[in-house]
This record gives sequence, structure tokens and C-alpha cells, in this order.
Amino acid sequence: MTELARIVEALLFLSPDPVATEDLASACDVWPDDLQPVLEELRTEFAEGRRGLVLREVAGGWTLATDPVAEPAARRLLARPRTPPLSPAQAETLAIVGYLQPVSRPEVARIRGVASDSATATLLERGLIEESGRSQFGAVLYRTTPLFLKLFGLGALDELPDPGQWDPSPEEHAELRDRLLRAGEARAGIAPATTATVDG
Amino acid sequence: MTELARIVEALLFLSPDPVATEDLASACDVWPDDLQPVLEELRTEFAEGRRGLVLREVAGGWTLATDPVAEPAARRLLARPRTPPLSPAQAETLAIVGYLQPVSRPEVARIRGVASDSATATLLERGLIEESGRSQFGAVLYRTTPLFLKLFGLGALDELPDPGQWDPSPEEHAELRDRLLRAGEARAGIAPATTATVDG
Amino acid sequence: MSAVADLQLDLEVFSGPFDLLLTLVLREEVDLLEVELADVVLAYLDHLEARGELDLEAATEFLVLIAALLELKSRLMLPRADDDLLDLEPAEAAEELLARMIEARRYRSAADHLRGLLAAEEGVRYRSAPAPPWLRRGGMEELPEGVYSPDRLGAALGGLLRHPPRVDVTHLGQVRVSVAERLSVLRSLLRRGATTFDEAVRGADRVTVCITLFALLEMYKQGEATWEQAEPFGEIAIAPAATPEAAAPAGAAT
Repeated sequence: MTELARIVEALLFLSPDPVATEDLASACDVWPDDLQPVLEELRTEFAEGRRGLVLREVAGGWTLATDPVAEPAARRLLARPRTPPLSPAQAETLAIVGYLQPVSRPEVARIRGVASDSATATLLERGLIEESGRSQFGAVLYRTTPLFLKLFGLGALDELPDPGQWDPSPEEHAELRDRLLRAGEARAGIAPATTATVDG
Repeated sequence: MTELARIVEALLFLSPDPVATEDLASACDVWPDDLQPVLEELRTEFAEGRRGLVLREVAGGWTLATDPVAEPAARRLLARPRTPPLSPAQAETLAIVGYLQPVSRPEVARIRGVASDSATATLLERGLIEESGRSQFGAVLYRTTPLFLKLFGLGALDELPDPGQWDPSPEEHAELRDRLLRAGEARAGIAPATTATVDG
Repeated sequence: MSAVADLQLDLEVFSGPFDLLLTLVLREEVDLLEVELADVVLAYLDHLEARGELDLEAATEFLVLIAALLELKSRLMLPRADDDLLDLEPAEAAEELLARMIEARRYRSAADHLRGLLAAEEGVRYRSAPAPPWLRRGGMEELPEGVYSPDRLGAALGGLLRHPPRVDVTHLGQVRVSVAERLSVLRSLLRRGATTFDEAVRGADRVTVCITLFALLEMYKQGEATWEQAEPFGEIAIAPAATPEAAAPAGAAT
């Protein structure tokens, strides 16, 4: 291992958060370009399945994490539990904040069709979202945190897939529209379209 | 690397304190004797001068530590209090403490209209504010620190800018503290005579 | 805000005076989607009964406000808050509803994706340990001076000195009609004989429709008119309560 690789390994061990390439470079007093071969070396060294640790690129930086092979033992050794899974309400709220940030609570409620206050509170408490100023009406706005990216294994927000991929196909779309139109016409049929006769 | 060695590496990475051989063994669900070759393997792997991390056997057991080669870089990366941008909540809380100090936590909450515990905790953690005794009602009081002055490039507290240029109603001449409290209460919708409970 | 301001509500999400509810809704501090507006109307009817008299001005004000809230709520439930959705054709309504369904479904799928990502991270742990002692010492001396601007604090303080703007409801619908006005319209129609509710509100906007209905209620209560509706959503026939004069042929031919 080169000395530079040794230093970077130590820095990643010590840093509580993922470290961006530029920050690693300035700490090591080298140019970011000089760090590329070192990061490649470490990436090979800590490739998945080789060791107990894996080098990961998350939340805009580099970090070391454990390989899942150690999870049962880690659970026995450490009292600290892993991040619990998200409830459907929490996951939906997080998805809306993730894609639309900054977004206000009423906006989340409008999209979900139900109030999302306790889901929002839980996500705040778990540090997955945070406040990000206020809307023009004074409602608190929310955005996701670097911890969100880290825990979900994302390098950056733009790694979230295009949500359009979950939209219905053109056929499904047409069918849905037909069904809605029929329902709409049935409702409109009740309203008087013509002048009704007045009974005496 | 054997699977057992990988697991032990991960456990030593995760554990902030030295881990006894017996604890490692029971976490890995093996006999302590089975762990000896693994520990030898890791001791060679993490021998001094080989990597950025060194495996040490200390009084309490086994622990991973950084090699001294990385110390200067680690200091550059981590040994300074962090100065990430202030969030709106942190800036508001810091402004209140800066201008009104000493100020109590309930006062901050009344002015901001929300409990400001996480912002306060972050400012404390970063050394920008500190506790400064208790109010006559027993609430913790806060004031800014010398670090605060330094990070804001101020020689003394009276160099804080006159808030007049940002004051929405500069014609009012009441004391700043009273005006902030009244504005906070007005924003919270607390009309003096009515009692409204809003279940968020 | 006389009689309306007196109206005290005790709803699931809010208890307090009606005008405060309005304020909080406009400031997005109470989620209108959670407010049962029907309960507000019931509370108002109780309130009226307790007062034992009808203040036409206050009644108009209440109707305008509750109509505005209803409109706002219906807008909130449709995708684009700014669009004028007042007079939607069935086809347009279907499109709006469709867009809303697709949007909700999109984020439900995105939520499933996120839960999948989190599940895939099962067993990945990060180190969390305090910095070693040699790293904790010192630091102060190496700090960059003036990394933050004091103006940020001044601006934050200025924001905190701001009082909320007085709540302006004019954009929700101005009081252009009053119960008294609609009473006189109904009375003049009825002078020509029986009529229908549709006739009384032909071409009128939603607020006028509400207030006309209220005026009609009042006439019924006073014994000035009778009304009848054969089936739900059917025609409302209105007739003068007193013996009608022979319908004058001079009326407009429809």
C-alpha cells in the first residue's frame, strides 16, 4: 500500500461522515487528480466480498462501511440497533420530500391525500429530513439530509430514478381516463342540463 | 481473507472501544481458541507500517487505530471545529442568543414559535454558544462564545450589525427583546384573550 | 367580524374562534384537508339557534367565508392549486382527477423503491466513534476568522421582528352579494308566481348560489315561500306561500 493510500484509509476510518474527494486531497496536501489512483487502489482493496469492510461512495463522498457478512455478529456485539425499516406513510412522505424538495407539509398532505404529520415528525427525529426555510405563506419547508443519502446508499439525489417510470402505460392511462369520464358524465347527468318544467 | 477474519475486521472497525477475545468469539459464535489463527492473520495484515490502520492488543482486548503517518492529514481534515453553513433554524437561534444574551431556551422557543432544541444542540456542539447559568425561573441561559466572535469576524459583541436595516418596522422603539417576543407570539397566532389549541 | 367572530369551534383538529381558524388555514398552520367543514356549518347553525335571531349581515359574512374555505379545500384536493377549477366540465374534472391519481401513485411507487433501497442496505453499518484524544486537542488556533457573515444574524433577527400580515381574504371572493339582496331577487321572482331555484340563480357564481339558498331558507322560515324537491339533486320548486296572483303574461318568455 502506498503511503497516500494508507493516509486515506486512516482518514476514512476517523471521519464520522463521508469525505468528498476534494476534502481528502486538501487534507493530504495533494491535487484531487493525484488521489484518483489511490482511490482506485482502495476501491480494489475494499471491493465487495474481499474483506470485512467495503469502500463506498455515498452522500457525495467516500466512506468505509461493514460488509453484511458481519451483520449477525455485529448485532450480537453491539447494543446499537440498525436503522429500523420505514412504515409506508414514512416512506411515501420521504419519497415526496426526496423528489420535490423543498416541499411543505400541506403539499405532502395534498399529494398523499391524508395528513402526514406523524410521519414527518418521525423522519425529522431520525434525521432523514430537515427544515429548509419557509414557504411564502410561512409554512415550514423540508428537504432530505446527507444522512438520508448515506443510509439509502445513494451518492447524490440525482441517483433517485425518474419517477415517471412508475406512471401507467398509455393503455392503462386511456382506460383510467375512460372510467373517470364515465363516472363524471353520470354525475353531470344529475344536474339539470335543460330548463325544467315548473310544476304548479 | 477467511470469512471469520472478515467478520472480526468488521467488528473491530465498528467498536469504539477495545474488544476482548472472548467477546469477539461469542459474537462470532465460535470458541476463543478458534479465533487465535484469525487474530494472527489480522495482526499480520494490520502490522505497523503496512496500512493506514494498525491492530493493537491493549489491556481491554483488540482495537484498530490509525497509524501516526496519517496524523497531520487527520488534523487538517478533522481537528478544527466544523463550520458548515448555518441552517435557517440555527441562524435564527444564534441571532436571538447573539443579540439578547443571556437568553433562556423558553424565550428562544417563544420568539421562533417552535422548540429549537436541535438547533440549540448543534450550536452548543459546534462551540458557538454555551450555557451561562440559570434564569430566576430555573431555565438554562445561553450566551455566545469567543469562538462565535472569531467565526463572525467580530472584535466584540457591540460590533454586531445594527438590525435596523433589516427591521420591518423601524419606527417602533420598544426594547428589542419585547418586540421579538411580541412578534413571535403574533406569528404563533396567540391572541391575548383567546385560547386556541392547534393539534398539528 | 361581529357575530362570526363569536363563533367558537371545537373540532378534532382545532378549537377556538372561527376567524382564528381562518387565519391559521391561510397561514398553512392548520391543514385545511383535516378540517371537517360540515362540522363548522353545524356549529354555526347551533350558534344561530342559541342567538335566536338572524343577523343578515353576519349570515352573509359567514356564508362567504365558508364558501371560500370550501373552494380552497376543493382546490387543495385537486392537483394545481392556482388553476381556476370552478367551472370544470366533466372531461376536465376527469383529467384533473386522473393527474392526481397518477401523481399519488408515482410517489407510492417511489416509496416502495426507497424501502427497497433501505432493505438492500440491511447489514451495512458505518462507524460511529468519538475522535481519538490526539485529534480533539487544539483546533481553536487554526480556525478561519470571519467564515460567517454577521449580516446573516441581522437579517435573521429582522425576520423574527416581522409581524404576520393581516389576513386578507379578498382573493378568496369578495362580498359582492348579501342575503338581503338575494331576498329581494327571490321576492321579485315570486311576485310573478311560482319559480325554481335554478331560475333564481341562473348564471350566478357559487357564492351567490349559497347565499340565495340561505335567503330561501329564511323566506321559508318566515312563511313567505314554500319549496319542494322531488328527488335528491332534482329541481327545487319554489312557490309563494300566499295565494298567488294570476301570473302576469308580461313576464319574459324563456
